Amino acid sequence: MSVTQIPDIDQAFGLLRVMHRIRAFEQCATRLMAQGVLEGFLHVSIGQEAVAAGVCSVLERNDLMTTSHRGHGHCIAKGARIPAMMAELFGRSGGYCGGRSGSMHIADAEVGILGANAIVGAGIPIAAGGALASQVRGTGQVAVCFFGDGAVAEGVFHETLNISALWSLPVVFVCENNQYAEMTPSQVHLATTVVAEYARPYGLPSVTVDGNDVLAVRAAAEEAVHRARGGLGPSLVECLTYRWHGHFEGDSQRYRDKAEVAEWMLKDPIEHLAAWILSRDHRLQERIALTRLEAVEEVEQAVAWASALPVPGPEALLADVYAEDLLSEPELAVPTTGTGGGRG
Amino acid sequence: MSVTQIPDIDQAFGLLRVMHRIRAFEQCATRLMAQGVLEGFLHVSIGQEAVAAGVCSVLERNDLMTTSHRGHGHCIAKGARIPAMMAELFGRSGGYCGGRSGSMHIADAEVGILGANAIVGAGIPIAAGGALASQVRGTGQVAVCFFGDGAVAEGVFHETLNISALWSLPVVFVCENNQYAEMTPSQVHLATTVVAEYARPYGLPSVTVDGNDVLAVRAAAEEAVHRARGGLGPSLVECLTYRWHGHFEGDSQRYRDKAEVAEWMLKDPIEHLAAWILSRDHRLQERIALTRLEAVEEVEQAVAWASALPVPGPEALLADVYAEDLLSEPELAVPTTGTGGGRG
Amino acid sequence: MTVLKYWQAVNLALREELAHDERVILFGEDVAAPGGAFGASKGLMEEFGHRVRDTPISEGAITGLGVGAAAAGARPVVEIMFADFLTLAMDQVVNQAAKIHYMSGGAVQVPLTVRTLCGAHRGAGPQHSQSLEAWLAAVPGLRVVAPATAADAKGLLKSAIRSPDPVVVIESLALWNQRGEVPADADFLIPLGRAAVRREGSDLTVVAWGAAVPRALAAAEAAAQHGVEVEVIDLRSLSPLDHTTVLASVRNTGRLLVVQDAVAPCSVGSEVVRVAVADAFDHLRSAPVVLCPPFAPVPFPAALTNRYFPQVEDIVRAAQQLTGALV
Amino acid sequence: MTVLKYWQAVNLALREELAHDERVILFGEDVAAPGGAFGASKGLMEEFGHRVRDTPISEGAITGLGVGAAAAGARPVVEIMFADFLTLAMDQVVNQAAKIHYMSGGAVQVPLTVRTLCGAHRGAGPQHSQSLEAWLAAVPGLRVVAPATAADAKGLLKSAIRSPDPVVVIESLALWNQRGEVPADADFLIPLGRAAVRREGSDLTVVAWGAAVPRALAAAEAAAQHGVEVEVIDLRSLSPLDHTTVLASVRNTGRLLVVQDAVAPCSVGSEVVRVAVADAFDHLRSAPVVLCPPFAPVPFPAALTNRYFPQVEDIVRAAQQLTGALV
Ligand SMILES: Cc1ncc(C[n+]2csc(CCOP(=O)(O)OP(=O)(O)O)c2C)c(N)n1
Ligand SMILES: Cc1ncc(C[n+]2csc(CCOP(=O)(O)OP(=O)(O)O)c2C)c(N)n1
Ligand SMILES: [Mg+2]
Ligand SMILES: [Mg+2]
Repeated sequence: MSVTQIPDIDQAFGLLRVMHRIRAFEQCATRLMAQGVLEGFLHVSIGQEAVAAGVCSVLERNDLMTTSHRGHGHCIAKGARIPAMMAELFGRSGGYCGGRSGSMHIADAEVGILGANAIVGAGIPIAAGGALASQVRGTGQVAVCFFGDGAVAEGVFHETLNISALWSLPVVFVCENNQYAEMTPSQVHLATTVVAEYARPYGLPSVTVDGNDVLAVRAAAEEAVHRARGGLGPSLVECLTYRWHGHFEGDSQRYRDKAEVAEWMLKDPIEHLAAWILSRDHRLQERIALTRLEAVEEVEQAVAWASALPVPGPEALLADVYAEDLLSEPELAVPTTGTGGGRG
Repeated sequence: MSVTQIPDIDQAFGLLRVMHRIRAFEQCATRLMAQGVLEGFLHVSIGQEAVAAGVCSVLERNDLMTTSHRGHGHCIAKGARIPAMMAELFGRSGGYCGGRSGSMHIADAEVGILGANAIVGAGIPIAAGGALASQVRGTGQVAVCFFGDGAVAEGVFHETLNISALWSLPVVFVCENNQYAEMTPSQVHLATTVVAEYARPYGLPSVTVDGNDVLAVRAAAEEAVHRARGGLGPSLVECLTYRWHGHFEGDSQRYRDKAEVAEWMLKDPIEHLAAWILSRDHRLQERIALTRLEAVEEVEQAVAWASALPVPGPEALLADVYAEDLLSEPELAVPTTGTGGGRG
Repeated sequence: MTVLKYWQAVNLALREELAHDERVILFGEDVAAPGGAFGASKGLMEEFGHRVRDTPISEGAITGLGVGAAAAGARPVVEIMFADFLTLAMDQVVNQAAKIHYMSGGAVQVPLTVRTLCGAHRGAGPQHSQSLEAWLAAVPGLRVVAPATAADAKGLLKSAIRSPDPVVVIESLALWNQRGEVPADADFLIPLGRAAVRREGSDLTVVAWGAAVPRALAAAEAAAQHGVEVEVIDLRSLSPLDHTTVLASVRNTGRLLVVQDAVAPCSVGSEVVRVAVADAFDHLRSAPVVLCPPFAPVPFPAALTNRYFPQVEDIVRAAQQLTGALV
Repeated sequence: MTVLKYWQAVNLALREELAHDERVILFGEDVAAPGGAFGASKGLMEEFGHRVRDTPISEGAITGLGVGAAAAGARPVVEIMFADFLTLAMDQVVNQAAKIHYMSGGAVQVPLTVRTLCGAHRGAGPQHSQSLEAWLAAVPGLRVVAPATAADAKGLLKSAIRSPDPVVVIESLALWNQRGEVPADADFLIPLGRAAVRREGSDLTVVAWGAAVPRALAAAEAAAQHGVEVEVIDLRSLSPLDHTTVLASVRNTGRLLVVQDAVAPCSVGSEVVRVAVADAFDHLRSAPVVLCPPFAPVPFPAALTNRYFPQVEDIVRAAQQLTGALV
């Protein structure tokens, strides 16, 4: 039933470009965080880019997606605008949420991103709900949710697998198993560390792939998305990978060996794809380098743009709390004082 | 590793007696409910008595137990006092909660009953917590939780399997699969209706037995309890059974065929055990009949006692809300008015 | 106008909205084939097929699917049988449904309706009878309504379903079989955020909602026998609270009594008092009072619930005390 | 007395109680090997072995195991990293922990301690910064405390662990590194249910708790420059509320200002106002006010959180307005 084909060189460059854009975005953000330019919590997926790039490469623009606190990559791969993302990290008014929500809350309805999420596991039923809307309305959309190994221990993951299987929802569960949840290794938080196993009782097709091999990810995702779009129901794709950085920027990482990190850095998904491309045509070295440079350039421009945006004013505090304004009666609003705190 | 032996006749009569006590209690309660003597919601396990009797027959008095909204049988089998249970159903002051909580909330610390529960699935982690206390304190207690097929869809069930497996807790998960959750058959609410399957990803030993065969239940429970007590960790026992009555007393039961009910009534667990006893010694017919009569008699006495107890007065409203009284400062109490409602 | 029972009005609203907008879908435990644990969705699966579904017992995922379906363009109505079970769905209600519009800078709307029951009054015991409405009314991004009549059960539910924002509709099992006149109009809506003055009076403002409203009205009639004229305000919406209506009344009567089935601390009653003293302090002739159950779980037998929840006599007595009619 | 940071005082309390009573156990996400996401349980696993455990990310089960372990004779302390995640554990907190003693007629005690963080103030965004304390303070059967100093962080936590009732301890990440004198005494306890008068004053009562307390104190000092003498009450316990201390102060000053990081509706501030007007109405010289954030989610950047949460200047201004110092 597989529809997978080996991609051509242009497709491979498409994947490479996405991975470079993610890497450039996150490397830049970590630098800005270290410099004290950015504030808040920042969780990056450096080293895990193949999952985002591989899965999203087989999605349509209007397909739906949710992700976690570590979601920059998925958002970029799904088509979010890097400048608006960067502005959100900067806390500026051109950001996706007007600079009010930060790194863990990128949403872009135009490209089907229902939202990243700071609550572990919460995006899982939301994606299934997107799939339900698609099924009932017959839009043909597939919904994908990205989540970590840690989210597998949240009850709502299992609840959602059950309902999705019962209703044959067009949803693909993509577990980005980077083998840690915060500072806790997966053997400590999962009775079985092979996440694909958890889908079996529900009769869901599930597979574990090398999450640093973008072509392997893409192939598995293609099959799962094809199945979902064809009305054959949900599946689970587990992508085994590793995060190079700490859980958040600033994490002292005492919980793991430097050697372990170094070993995984040798399995760089970007290098891996570059090598694949070169093995097809060794003259493409320059185009590979250019791809990276373009990505870095794009991110730098985004930074320049974002950092010049205005900081949101106090009027931003109450914007978008509701879609509909019922406040025809003035007392319904909690007035804010001139400078700040509201006065209930 | 099994320690199971075929029980002798006295043991069989012990099981028979427990099942008859449960049946008599619940038949009496349903009669009283139909007569309008009892109020509130009543969920009976008539037809499922073998699960309670079989499992609890291999437990020690200080072993721990939690159960669900359908827990009379488990409580009786674990050693709860029938008069205090009946008084609770009557809403009288001699009841386990002084008549304030009703049928779904029997707890008896003296025999390890941490509580029945009106929230589907909530007793599952509570039992595991009991097992944790036992493990840490080295008391040797095993914890058992009884729950229905419906609870399998609650996330906390899966969360608890995971933690219990990781920590090798001395807990036994007993699913009383009566094939319905309220008015919804298990095919509609579980992607896989074989509950034992859900334990597999966690590496838990799990088995499905005929839940109407008390000896089969007992054998499976004995093995699981032995394993838990020996430090070998949790297991799951699924007991396939059927409830003869509606979900609650008053349920119109339009969601199932009368024929289906009739078919299962032929598999009466009490008749099944009686037949087993008679096959060993056909002269025991009278002792079997007597066992039933004694149970009926015991329940009738409990009703006589309970119905003569006083209705709790308004002072009962605030009793036992806290174990410790901090109300040295009078304003800390919300005073009640003379006749009723409090006045905050 | 037709005379319907409260639950039939709910059923009618659901049927009309399913017919009116094909994006409307309905799911929850026992809502489809069984037609609802208490009958509210009777006949809807037969009429609307796969848009009405039975779910597993998974309150977190049910609500999460509702959030996602709403975000993706459907108009889901999910049922959480008792408000006590919302404890299993609070992440999706509070962290997700209520915040997605804000967190997406207005790009993603969540037109989700959550139907539930508060304060059962049917001997359901401590875990099935809590009045948890204040939790929800405290969350920015949510709307919360609590219909007290059959007409409102229809009109508020329909407004909830049509609202672009997430709305929790708190129905009352205690009122389930109460009859009332219900407009047959398929576009009959009760606006969110507006209280109703159910009875006019100049001596005392009584504020209530849900199942406490009929008791407040009965007490008002009884108080009138003693010469005390009580104005009864049915809040209908708990978030936003209709400050205008409450304040106008309190300014007029100078006295406030809130009657509620929830315990006192941090309740909607506390909030009504806060609002009243903040903006009508100078009009108050006596201290506002919240009449409510003692700070304890809800007991199950009627003999005790009648002493736990404020009864008509309790309200009459409080009204007399507040107005000095007995002093 | 030693000078400790707030989090070190938490750490000390945990260590002392683990040493003091071998029934005490500690578990939660990242609490053991990593020593806590923010260091509160540093070194404890090394010292107390399997009594300190890392859990999976399963807030419902973590709390449920805590309930069961407590009911079975242990003294569990569970950590729910941020109060926002309590949304996943509310069934176990509210329907189980809070009600089991009642529902067992007093036979089963639940000496469970839940540690959590409210209102992060660290740019953690809308889903990690909510002040949800009012939900918990509204539940009979629970105790709720919110330490505002290092000494209280130790003393209240120790009292919580020794309490036979379930207690939620709401710590503050905003105060995490604040230093304070902490009694070294291993039996130093702060009683549950007692507020502290942090500063005496006769013109105005300011009630605060948790991270708002230092701001209230700073504002009181500033107001004194303008000739306004503010009495600052740190509630410490949110349930039960110390009515005695609050009322005594309000009766004396005649004016009440509550300063909180929670939004207004149905908040602890609403409740303090309800209590004050119910029992000190005749002493009130002006309308009680709750100073609080606008009714909106918590934004992440400091530029906005500083305008969202009431700041020292806001409190000073409100104090001046209330006392008429500027009028
Ligand atoms: C419900 C909830 N519990 C806990 C947290 C704190 N937390 C944030 S990320 C994280 C670990 C998540 O691990 P995983 O799912 O594997 O994702 P990864 O960070 O590895 O990408 C935790 C515990 C949270 N945000 N939400
Ligand atoms: C959390 C929660 N959700 C829903 C309910 C309503 N409810 C009570 S019993 C029940 C069905 C339970 O089915 P099962 O677990 O199979 O137990 P059985 O009644 O068959 O013994 C439901 C949905 C509840 N009590 N708690
Ligand atoms: Mg991970
Ligand atoms: Mg069942």
